[in-house]
Amino acid sequence: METTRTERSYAREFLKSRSGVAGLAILIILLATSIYVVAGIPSSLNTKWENSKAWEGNPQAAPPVWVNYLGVDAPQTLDVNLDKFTGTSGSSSAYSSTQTFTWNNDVPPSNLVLTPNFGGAAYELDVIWTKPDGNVVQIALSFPTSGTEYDIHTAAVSQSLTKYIQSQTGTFVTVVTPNGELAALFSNDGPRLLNNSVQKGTYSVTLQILGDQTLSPSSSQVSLVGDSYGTMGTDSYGRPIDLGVLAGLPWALELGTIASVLSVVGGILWGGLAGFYGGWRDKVMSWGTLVILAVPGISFIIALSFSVQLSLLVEALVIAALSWPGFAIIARTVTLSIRSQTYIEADRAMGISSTRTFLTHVLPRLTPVTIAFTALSVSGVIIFAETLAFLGIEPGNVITWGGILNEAITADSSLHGWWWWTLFPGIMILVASLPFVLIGFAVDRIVAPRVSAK
Amino acid sequence: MPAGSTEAGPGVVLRAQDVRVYFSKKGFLEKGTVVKAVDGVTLSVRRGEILALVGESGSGKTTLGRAAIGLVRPSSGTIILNDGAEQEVGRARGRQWKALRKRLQMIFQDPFSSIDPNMRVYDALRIPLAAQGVRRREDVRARISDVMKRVGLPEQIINNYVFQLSGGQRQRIGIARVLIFDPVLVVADEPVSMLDASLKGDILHIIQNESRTNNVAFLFITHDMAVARVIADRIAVMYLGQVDEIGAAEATVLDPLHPYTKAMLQASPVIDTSLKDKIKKVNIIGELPQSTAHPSGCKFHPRCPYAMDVCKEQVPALKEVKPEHYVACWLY
Amino acid sequence: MTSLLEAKGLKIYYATPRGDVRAAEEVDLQVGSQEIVGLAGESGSGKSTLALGMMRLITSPGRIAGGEVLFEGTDILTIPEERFRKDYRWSKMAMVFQGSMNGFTPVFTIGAQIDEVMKIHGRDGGELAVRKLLQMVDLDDSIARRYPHELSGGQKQRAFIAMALALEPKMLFADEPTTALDVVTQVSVINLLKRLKNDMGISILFITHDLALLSEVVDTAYIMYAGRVVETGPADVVFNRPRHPYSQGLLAATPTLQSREIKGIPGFMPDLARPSDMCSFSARCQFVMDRCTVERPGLKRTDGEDVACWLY
Amino acid sequence: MGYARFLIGKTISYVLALFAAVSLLYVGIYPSLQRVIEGSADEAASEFQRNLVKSHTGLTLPQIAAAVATFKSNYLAAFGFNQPYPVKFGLQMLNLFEFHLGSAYNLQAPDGSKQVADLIIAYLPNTVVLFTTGTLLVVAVGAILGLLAAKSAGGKFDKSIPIIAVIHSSIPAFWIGFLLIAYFAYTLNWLPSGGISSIDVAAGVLPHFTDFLWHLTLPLLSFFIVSVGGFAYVVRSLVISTMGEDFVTTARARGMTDRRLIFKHVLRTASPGIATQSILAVAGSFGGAITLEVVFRWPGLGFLTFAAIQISDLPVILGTTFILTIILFLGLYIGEIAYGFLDPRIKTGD
Repeated sequence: METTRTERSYAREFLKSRSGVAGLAILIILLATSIYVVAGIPSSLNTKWENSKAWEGNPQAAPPVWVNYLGVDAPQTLDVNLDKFTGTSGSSSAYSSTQTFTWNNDVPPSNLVLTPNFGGAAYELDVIWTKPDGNVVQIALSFPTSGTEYDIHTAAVSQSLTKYIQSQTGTFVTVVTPNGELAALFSNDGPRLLNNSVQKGTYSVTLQILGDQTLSPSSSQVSLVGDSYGTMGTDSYGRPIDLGVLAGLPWALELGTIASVLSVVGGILWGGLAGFYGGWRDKVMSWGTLVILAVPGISFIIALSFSVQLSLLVEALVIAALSWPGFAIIARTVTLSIRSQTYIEADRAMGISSTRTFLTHVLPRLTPVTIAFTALSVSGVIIFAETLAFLGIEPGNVITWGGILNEAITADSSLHGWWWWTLFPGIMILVASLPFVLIGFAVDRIVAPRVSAK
Repeated sequence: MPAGSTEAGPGVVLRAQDVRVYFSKKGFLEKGTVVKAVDGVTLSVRRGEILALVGESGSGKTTLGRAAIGLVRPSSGTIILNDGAEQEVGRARGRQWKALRKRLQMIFQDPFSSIDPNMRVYDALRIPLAAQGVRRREDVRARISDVMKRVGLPEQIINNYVFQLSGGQRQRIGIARVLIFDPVLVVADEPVSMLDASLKGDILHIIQNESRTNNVAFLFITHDMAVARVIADRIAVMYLGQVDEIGAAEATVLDPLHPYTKAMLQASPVIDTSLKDKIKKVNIIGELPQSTAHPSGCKFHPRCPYAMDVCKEQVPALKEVKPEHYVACWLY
Repeated sequence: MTSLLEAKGLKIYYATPRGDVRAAEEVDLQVGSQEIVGLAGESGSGKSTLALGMMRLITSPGRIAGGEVLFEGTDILTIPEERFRKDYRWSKMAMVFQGSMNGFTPVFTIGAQIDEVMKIHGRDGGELAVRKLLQMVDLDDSIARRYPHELSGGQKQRAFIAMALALEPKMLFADEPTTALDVVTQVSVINLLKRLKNDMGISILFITHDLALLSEVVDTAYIMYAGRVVETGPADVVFNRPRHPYSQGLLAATPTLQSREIKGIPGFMPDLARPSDMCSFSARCQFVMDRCTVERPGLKRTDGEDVACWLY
Repeated sequence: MGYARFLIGKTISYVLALFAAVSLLYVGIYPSLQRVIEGSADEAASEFQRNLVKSHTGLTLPQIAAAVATFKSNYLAAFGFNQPYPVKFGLQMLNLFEFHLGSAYNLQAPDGSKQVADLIIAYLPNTVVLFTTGTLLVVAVGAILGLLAAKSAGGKFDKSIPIIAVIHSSIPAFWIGFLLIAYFAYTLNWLPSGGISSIDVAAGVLPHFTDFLWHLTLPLLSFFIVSVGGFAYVVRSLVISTMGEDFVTTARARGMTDRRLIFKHVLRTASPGIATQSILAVAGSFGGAITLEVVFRWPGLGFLTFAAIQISDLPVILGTTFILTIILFLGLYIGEIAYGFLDPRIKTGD
C-alpha cells in the first residue's frame, strides 16, 4: 500500500522532529524579540546610529563587559551622579555637590566625561577629586557651558591634570597623553605617579559651581568611561554592538519573509505551470527560468542600486524577482512526475477543466514543498541581504548586521583584535537564519519529494 | 469501401472510418519522424456490445481507443458517435467536446495511478459529477450510492482516502467514476492486466453486467486473447496500427483466419502440463519492427511464414470471408 | 533425485511500524538438478521474497529470520558474505528478475556490463565471450554496443539471461521473467529457459502469477499463499487435479484460451503482520470447517503431492 | 550525432538566454548607464580639446569649441544618443558585447589604465582561479561525501551531513572568512590574512607560485566550508533515490561489491543529476565567492566591485556586473553540456 499522508499527519510528524521543534522555538523567541525591538527602541535610533558624535560618551572599540569574567580587566563605565547641590544663591552664588564611588579595577577608565548642569551662566566650575589616600586633584574650568560634555581631551582639564602631575613628579612635563592624565587621577601618588599602580578604594568627587547670578544646578554627571561596554562591546565610534544587533533583527525577518514568500510562491507557480502545460509553453517558460538563473543576483542588485532608490519593499521585490528560478526548476520536476500519472488524463477524459485538475492534483502536492522552500528560502534571503549590506548596498536609514560588518572590515577590526565587532553580528545572521533552515529541513524530510534532477 | 463499415445500422453507436493517428516526433534541427500509431482503421461498435481490441504493445490499440472517445485527435478519418443524432467525435471542440465526455468514457489500466491517492473516495466521485454540472447535494449523494452498489463497493468506504484502499477496490472506483455518467461507450484500457488473478473475474463481471443490463458498449483493449475470449462479443486484432481481423469472439479464437492472429493464439499459454519438455512453435518470424519504420504492403509480411510477392507491395483490405468475420490478408 | 537447492523452514520477515510482516514463513522447497520448479501465487504471497532470500539479497528492513538454505548440501546462509558473493552469487546461482528490463545500469552498454560480470568473478570476459553469450540467446552481436534504453523489452530480457549465463551457473532464479513481455516474445523467452534446462542442465526456479504459463514449463509446482506453501507436487498433479481450495480457485480465476468464464476469489489476503493460528485461507474458503479457524494445517502427503488443508 | 544536436540546440538556447539576461541588465541599469556614457563622452571631449590646444593647429577658440562639440556628439551618436530607443538599445548592447565599457572615474588598473576593460582584464583571472578551483573542489569532495553518506544511510556519518547542510544554509560566506582569518591568520599566524601574493614573480616562479597557493588557502577553505555541505546533501538525496532503482538490486545479485556498485554504477547513473545540481550550486555560490574576495582582499572582480562601491565608481560597477553575468552564464553552460555528455539517452539521440 502506498504511503500517502494527510495534512494532520504532516503536522504530527513535524512535531516529532526534534530539529523542527527547536527551530520553531528559536523562531518564536526571535519574533518576540522583534516585537520588543519595534515597540521598545525608538525609530530615531536609525538616524542617531549614523551620527558618530552621538556615541562619544561610550568607550570606543570596547569588548563586552563579561570579558571581565574571563580574566580580562576591562572596567565598565561608571556614572557618578551629582544632583543634590547645596550652596548660596544671589549675585554671588556658589553651589557644590559631593559624591563618592568605589574603584576596584587594576586599570583606570578609558575616559572621564564631565557633564555639568546648572542653568544660566557660571564663571567657574571646579572638580575636587579626592583619592582614597586623601590626596586631592583639582580641575578648574572657566566659563563652563551648562549641558556640555567635558572630557579628558578638553584643554582646561588637560592643563589642570598636567599641573598635578608636575606637582607629584617634580618634573616639568609638556605633553601628557590622555592615558597619563587618567593614570594621574587614579594612581598611587609619588614621583613615579604615571607608572604607579591604581589605588583601589573609595574616591570622592565634589563639583563646585561659581557664578554671579542665581543658578539652578541639577543632575550633573561625572562619567568614568570604561574599557568594556554592554553585552557585545562597541565599535570604533563607541556604538554598542548589542543595540545594533537588536535593531537589525526586525529588518532581516521582514525582508526575509516578504522576499521568500514572493519568490517561492512565484517560482513554484511558474515551474508548476510550465510542467503542467508541457509543450511549447513549458519550453518558453523553462527558458525564462534559465534567463533569470543566469543573472548574478548580487552584482545585479549592486548595479541596480545606483539607478533605483532601495527601500525594504523594493529590495525584497528585487531579491524575489531574482531568486525564484531554483524553486521553479524543482516545482517543474515535481509537476512533470504528477503529470505523467494517469489520473491527469482521467480528469481530461471526464471533462474536468485543466484549471480544476491543477487545483485538485498539482497544487496540493506542491503545497508542502512550498512550505519547506519558503522556510529554507527565508534564511537564504537573509544571508543574501546581509551580504549585500556587507558590500555596502542597503536601504538608507536602517541598521543591518551586514552594514556593521562592513564597517568592521573597513576599520580592520580583525587586525586590531576587535573580535566582538565581527562575531556578534555574524552570529546574529546565523541565529536569524537557523530556525528557518531547521524548520525547512524538517518539513523537507517529511514531505520528501525526492526530486531527482531533470 | 472496406467491410466492417457497412454495418452502419441502427445498432451502431460508434463508427470509425479510415482513422489515422500520426504522431510526428519532431526535434530541434531534425527531420521529423512520423510514428503511425493508427494507420487506417475502420470499425464500428454496437450498442451494449463488448468489442475487444487485441494486439501487442505498439499495435496502436490504446491510441485507437483514445481517439475513439476524442482524447486524441485523428490525423485523418472520421469517428461518428451515433447516440440519437450523429456527431463527429474527432473534430469536437470546446463545449461540444465537453458534452461528449459524459457519453464517451475511459477506464484505465493502472488503478494505482489513475486515481489521485490523496483524494477521498467521495471527492473522486463528486468532482467528475460537478464538472458535468451535477452539484445538488442530494443528486450527488444518490448517484454516488447507486454507482457504488453497481460496482460492488461498500458504502462505508466513502470517506476513506483512496490510498487506503486495495488495488481491486481502486479499480472499482475507477469504473464507478466512469459509470456515474451513464455513458454510451466506454474504452476499457487493459482494466484487469495489473490485477491479481483472484480479482480479475469480479472486475470482468462488472463490465459484462453493465453491457448487458445498462446497454453500455465497451471497447475493451487487451493484449491477452484469453481475457478477450472471456469478456468480448467480438474481437478485433490489431497489428502495427491496422485491424487485421475482426469477428465474433468464439470464431476468432477457435477458428482464426489471419496468420498473425494464429501466431498470437499459438503463443498464448494454456493449462497443459504435457508441453513442459517441448519447444513451443509459433508461426512468426523475427521481432516487431520499429515504430517509425513500417513495412510496405501488408505490414505483417516480413514476419509472415506465408508471405507472397503481392503481400510486399499491396495492402490487403478487410474482407468478409465468413459471415461477420472479416480478415485483411491476401491468403483469402 | 538429490536436490541442488533446498530451503528448510525458511522465514523472511520485514520490520514495519506495525510489527514484522511475515513475508515467508516456514517454507520448505527443493529444486533438483536439471529441473524447472514453478512457484506460483498472487502478489503478497511471498514468492519473490523467497527467491531474493535464497540469493541472500534481502536488505533492511527485511531479514532472514530463520531456517536454512542448502546449496549442494552447504548451508549458504551461514557462510561469510564476502565468500558467498565471490563463490556463489551469480557464479553458482544467477537470477533473472521481473524488473530485468530495468536490470541493466542505464549508463553502460550491454556488452560492457556482461563483460564486467565476468571480470569481477575472475573470468577473462572479452568481446568474443560476450558475443558467444548473446548468440546463445539469439541476439545480434551489435546488441553489445547498445545502451539498455535502445533495446526492446524482449531484447533486454534475453540480454539479461545472457548475462545470467555468463558464469555458467547451476541454478537460475527466474522471477516473473516474462510478465512485461508480449505473448510472442514470451514464448521465445520460455523456450530459451527450456533449452537451458535441457541442453545445459541448468536448474530453474520459475516464479510467476500466471498458472497457465507455469503449467507449460515446470516439472514440479509450488503454490504459495500468504507466505506459506499450501500445495506442492509434480506439475501434472497440481495443475490437473489441484486439491487445495486456493489452488482450485486460482486455476478457475486464470483466463486461458480454454476458458469461457473466469471466477474471482472473494475476500482479501490476511494481514501478514498479525500472525494467527488459523488456516490463512479460511476466511476466503468455500469449504471452511470449524477446525480451519483454530488450527493451521501442515503440509501432508496425499496422492503423490503435499497439500496443507484439513480436507485431506 | 545525438549529442551534436543536443549541443547545437542548447547553445542556441543559452546564447538567447544570455542576450535576454543582458537585456534585463540593460533595462535595470539604464539610467546609470546613460550617465556613465555621458560622463565618458565629456572626458573624451576634454581630452580631445587638450590635444587640439597642445598640437597648435592654429584654430581659433570658437573653432576649437565647435570641433569639440562635434566630437562629443559623434561620440554620443556611437552609443545611439538622439536615436529612437530600439536603435539606442541595439548600439549600446553592441558596445557592451564589444567590451566598450568606458573608463573608470577613479580606479586604475595596475598598469595605470583607467579603462574599465583593462581593469577587468587585470582582476578577472584571479576570480576565475578562485571560483573554478573552489567549484571543482566542492563538486568532487561533495560528491564523495554524499556518496559515503548514502552508502551508510542512517548511520552516524550520514546523520552529520544534514548538520553540515544546515551550516551551509545559515552562515554567510564572508563571515566564515572573518572567523578563519581571526583564527588562522591572527591567532595561530599560520596563513596570510589576505592578498594574493607577497613575493614578486621576479623572485622566481616557484616561490611566487607557492606563495600564491599559500594565499589561496584560506579563501578556498572558506568557499569550501560554505558550499560543500549543501552539495553533499543534494548528492546524498540523488544517490539514495538512485539506490532504490531496480538495477541496483540486480547489480548486487551479480556479485558486485558495494564499493564498485556505488562508486561505479550508482555514481555514474546519478551523474547527470549531479551535473544539474552542480549548475544550481554554481549559481548559488557565486555571490558568496564575490564577498570572500572582499574579506581576503583577493584582487578579483568581487574585490574590484567592492572598491568601486566604496567610491561610487559607477562605470566599474556596470562593467563587472556585465562580466560576472557572462562568467556565471559560462558556468551554467558548461554544466548543461556536461549533463548531456553524461546521459547516454542524449548521446544516442533518443
